[in-house]
Amino acid sequence: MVDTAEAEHDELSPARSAMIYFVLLVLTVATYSLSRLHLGTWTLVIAMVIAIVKASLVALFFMQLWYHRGSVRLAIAIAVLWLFLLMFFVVADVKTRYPLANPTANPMLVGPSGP
Amino acid sequence: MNELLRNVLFLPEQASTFARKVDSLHYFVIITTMIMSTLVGLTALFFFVRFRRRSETQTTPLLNPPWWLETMFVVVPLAFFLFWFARGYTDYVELKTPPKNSMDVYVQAKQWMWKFSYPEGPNAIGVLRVPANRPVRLMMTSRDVIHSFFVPAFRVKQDVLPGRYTETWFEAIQPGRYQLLCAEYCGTNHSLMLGEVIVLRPDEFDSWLADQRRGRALQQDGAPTADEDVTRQADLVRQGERFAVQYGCVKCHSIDGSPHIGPTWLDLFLRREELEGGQTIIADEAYLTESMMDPRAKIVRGFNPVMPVFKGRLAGPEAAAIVEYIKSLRSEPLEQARSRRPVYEPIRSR
Amino acid sequence: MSPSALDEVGFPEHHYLNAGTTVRSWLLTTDHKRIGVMYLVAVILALFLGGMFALLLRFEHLTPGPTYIDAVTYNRFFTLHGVIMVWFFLIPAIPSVFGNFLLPIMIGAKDVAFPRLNLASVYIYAVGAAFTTWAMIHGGADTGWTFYTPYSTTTSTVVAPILLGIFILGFSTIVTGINFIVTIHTMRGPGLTWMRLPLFVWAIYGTAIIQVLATPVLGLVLLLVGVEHVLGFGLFDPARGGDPILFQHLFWFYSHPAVYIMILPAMGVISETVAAAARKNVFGYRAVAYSSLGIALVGFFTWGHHMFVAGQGVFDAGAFGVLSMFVGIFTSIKVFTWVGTLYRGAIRFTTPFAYICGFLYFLVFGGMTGIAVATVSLDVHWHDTYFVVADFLFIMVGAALMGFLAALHYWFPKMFGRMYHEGWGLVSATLIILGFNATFIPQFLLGNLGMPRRYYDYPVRFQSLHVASTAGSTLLFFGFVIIFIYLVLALKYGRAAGRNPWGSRGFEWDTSSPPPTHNFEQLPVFTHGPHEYQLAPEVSNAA
Amino acid sequence: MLPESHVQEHFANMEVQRQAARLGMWAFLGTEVLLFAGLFAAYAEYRSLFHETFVLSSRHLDAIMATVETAVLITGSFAVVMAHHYARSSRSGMTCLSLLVAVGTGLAFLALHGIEYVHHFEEGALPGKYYHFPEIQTAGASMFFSLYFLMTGLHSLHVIAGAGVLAWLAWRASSGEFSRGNYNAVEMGGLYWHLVDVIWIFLFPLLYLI
Repeated sequence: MVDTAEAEHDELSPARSAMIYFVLLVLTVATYSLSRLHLGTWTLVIAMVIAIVKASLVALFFMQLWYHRGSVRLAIAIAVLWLFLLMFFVVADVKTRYPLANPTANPMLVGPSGP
Repeated sequence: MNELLRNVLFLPEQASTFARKVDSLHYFVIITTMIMSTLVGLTALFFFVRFRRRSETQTTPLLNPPWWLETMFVVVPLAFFLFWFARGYTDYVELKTPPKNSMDVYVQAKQWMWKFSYPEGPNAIGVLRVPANRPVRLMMTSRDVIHSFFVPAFRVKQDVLPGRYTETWFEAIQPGRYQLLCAEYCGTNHSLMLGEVIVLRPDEFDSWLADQRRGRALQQDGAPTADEDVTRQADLVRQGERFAVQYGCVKCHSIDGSPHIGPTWLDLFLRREELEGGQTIIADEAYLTESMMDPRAKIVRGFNPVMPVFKGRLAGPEAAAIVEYIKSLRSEPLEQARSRRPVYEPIRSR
Repeated sequence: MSPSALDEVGFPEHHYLNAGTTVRSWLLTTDHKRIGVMYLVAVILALFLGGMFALLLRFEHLTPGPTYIDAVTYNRFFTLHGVIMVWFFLIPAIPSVFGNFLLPIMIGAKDVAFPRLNLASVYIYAVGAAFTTWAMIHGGADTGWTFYTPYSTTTSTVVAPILLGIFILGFSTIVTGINFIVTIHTMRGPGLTWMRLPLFVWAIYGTAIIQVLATPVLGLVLLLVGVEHVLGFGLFDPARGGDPILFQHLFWFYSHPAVYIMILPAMGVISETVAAAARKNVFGYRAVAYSSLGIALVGFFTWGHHMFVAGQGVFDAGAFGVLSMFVGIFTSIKVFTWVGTLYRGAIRFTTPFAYICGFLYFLVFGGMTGIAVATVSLDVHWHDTYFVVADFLFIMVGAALMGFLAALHYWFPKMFGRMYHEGWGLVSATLIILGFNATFIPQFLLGNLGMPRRYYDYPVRFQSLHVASTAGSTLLFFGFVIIFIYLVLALKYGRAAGRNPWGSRGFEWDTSSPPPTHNFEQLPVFTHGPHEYQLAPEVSNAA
Repeated sequence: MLPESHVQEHFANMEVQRQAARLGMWAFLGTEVLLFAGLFAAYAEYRSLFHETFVLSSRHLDAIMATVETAVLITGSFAVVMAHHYARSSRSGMTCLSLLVAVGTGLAFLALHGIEYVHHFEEGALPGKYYHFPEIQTAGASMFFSLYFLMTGLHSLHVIAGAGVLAWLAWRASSGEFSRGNYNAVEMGGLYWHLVDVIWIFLFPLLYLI
């Protein structure tokens, strides 16, 4: 009882995957070269934007999320949301904590492991 | 009313401004919850009696709550919860921001003892003397693991983190002696890490502090209580030196950097020592105390395990005094001296 | 009771229990019902082992000084009590036993989505249990089940094997969670829409979401502590700039949702048993179903209320305080709905109903003190004292264990085809409820007095309350022993229960008890929701 | 992952079985994301605390080699996509070949990464108490390398696991097991490999390009 052949268009065609592969390579080189400019705080923002674009390209097309609706997308969306939830509260805690309660306030911590 | 509720709920006496505020919110929360729970319990009991099963084939109507009852189920409890949160959070923020004019005290927690030192005055182990009706700010740090400064009578608790400072404050309102406990699990004798906060009248406290600074407290107090060993920082180092001679440490450990049977004590504190097993450790307080109590635990490379065990012979404060003495042995300039090879030539004086 | 007499009362000749009697047929089974029974045996063993450690702790507290064990042994006992009870009993208790057994039957499926993976979860549980028992025999860790650094990374006791045991057990939880999510999503019977799912299935779905999303972070944290303890990577080492509060963030990110893994299935059980005992539809099905999801998702935002005094920032304390209040409303919706279900019902007082009353009392009491402890300023006094111990034990032993016992009694006829002895059931229920109150009310008062947790020795003024609490705990212990005895006896001597002893309209009662290997003679078609008692009795889901 | 080529008895039909397998795999990928969430949270905290040390230590790492590693992993992902395409069109020979290419890229990544580790071992840039790298002595330096080794180490373990799964799939593809009616296993193995690639896509800029 082999089910009917799935219509061609709703799956990733080799041509489109090759094109996405090329875009990913270009983005990799781009993120490397941009980082050499040492733009200060902007390096993190640019690097993250490019990484998110690359990751969503891989997730949507290579991992076929583009062609599957519903619960599958929800599962990974919640997992990623929880990642940011955890990071947000941890960094918020470190930033708003009593300043001397941070590891940097350790009097003996001059070098990586003491004076 | 306050006393009645305090006794009913087994709460300790309210000995600080914060305690009174917290307890009033506590009473409000407990009373509301008790009323609501009994109401829910009684309705359930009433439903059970009123609607018990009369026949096996009895069918019951399909009932679903109207939308307003549904929102009541959500909104009424939420309103209470959010009000409690608002009231509680304002008290909490107040607890976290000490008033400007508060008196500072440095607290150092160490595995199973508390040490208090006033900025330019004495320091004491296990007993904290504070004036009444004056805010006292505690700057707390720990030497090894997480402890927690907890005085039930003040309703104040604050974890003490190793290697960094946490702060809290309280304002005692009536003189007396209140127990201090460690509330964060910190090892074998976590339950013996007790202390005492003695609240004196302001004038009494000022005269005590003045005496302390003139160092006459020892005679005046007569025999200090067992765990109250009131010594000054300078005294501690001199005491450490006396204990080092008394227990014969200097027979094997030189204090001028010259090589001897044991590693030299000059610049020993926080020096990177390479052990027999190949790992390297930092000679911090924990290592020094451990080496006194159990010398064979970590032996520095190149030295023989000949050191006697001092566990049981050295009391806690004596060991602490010796560690303070070692910390005071610093050569100028501060450079990383690594222990050299041991040299065996007897000291003529023996 | 001759076997023939049993048969005409409706005891099926061949069912999942006698479908294969060799040991191999049990060890290599992929039948979700047998896996549920195997988990039941393991979970009850863990309950008695953990309970034994609890009793040893309680007897130590009869006198302030050393009573019969020394400090290090006491510290090891409360660590093992915590580890065994949390990971080996409470977390697998209802999802792995009743979730495994009933989920496929309730949604009209032959088995869970990945039956072999389900069997693998049993063996992963066994390997994890073996590691932890090995560590227990070798003295076990003395760090408490929370493993706070830097104590857990610097203590000389055996920490790594226990961490490895729990790490492995985490996979068993993840696999069970994934199995349930996929089963509910893809294998519901014909006509069974989401809004016709039994409320127990909703609760198991919420629990599975938490199991899948929370357990990996625990796995990582235990890995980090193990690596730190063995190799010294310095991630939590204060001298090197490590932050102990980071460990607490990661640990409680798992451990607070883990509390909901323990209580949510019990709420599902109570929704089912209340409807069956009152013979009435649940008062507001939609609200209870969505609040299960609400607890599962909002439960992840509130972990910081365990760290109000740990040195956490004021902003975080406020954020977590507010969010903790929002998670409370889902429980209050459920409580009001259960009480509402009794309205105009036809209630019969049976042992499951006794446990429902116990559950409601403990959940309301524990939930309210839980909200009180989440009020930021009150927590400063209560944190790490016996008040918090009493509060989470009210929810764990009170509500979750009452839910487990209600489930055990309510579905015992369905699982084993026999009825337990009703009289003894009520006796043990009252004994447990009284014993529980006698044990934990004194601990609330101890907490108010300021008695800290994990104290081997305690100031003399607390002694009278400790003695009262120990007396209560012996009462509790006897209650569990009585239950164990009459249930095991009922396995052999109980009268045949027949297809539907409670007259309940839950879907699982449409198949025979004990059910056949493939759950149904023919697959049911679902025409109405569960617990529709307004329909005439003969209308059922017969295909 | 699901060895049979035909529909398991408790599933209604092949589509339900594939949907079930896909949802189960994505839930598992969710757990992998959350497994790394703890490390990303630790990274975020320590980066905000010891910012200048992180910048110094990151500059010390070899970013060019990391870029090559990223390209290698993306090539591996592309190979797996082609393998999935061939499996769906029942060309098991090409499926096996592209799976082997993917395994090759995984091994190449591990080799390059091994070279980096050896370099760090030599110069002493090691985590925690093993840290004795003379050049960077500012506060938190050992913390950067603790995180570096933990994150890349855990990721490398996942690369090894992924390569193992793909090799096993390649071995089964060589015996012509996968066809239009049964290519679930290739899809699941591919999903896992793509996730390993996505995690590296985030690790690469965070560790090497600060």
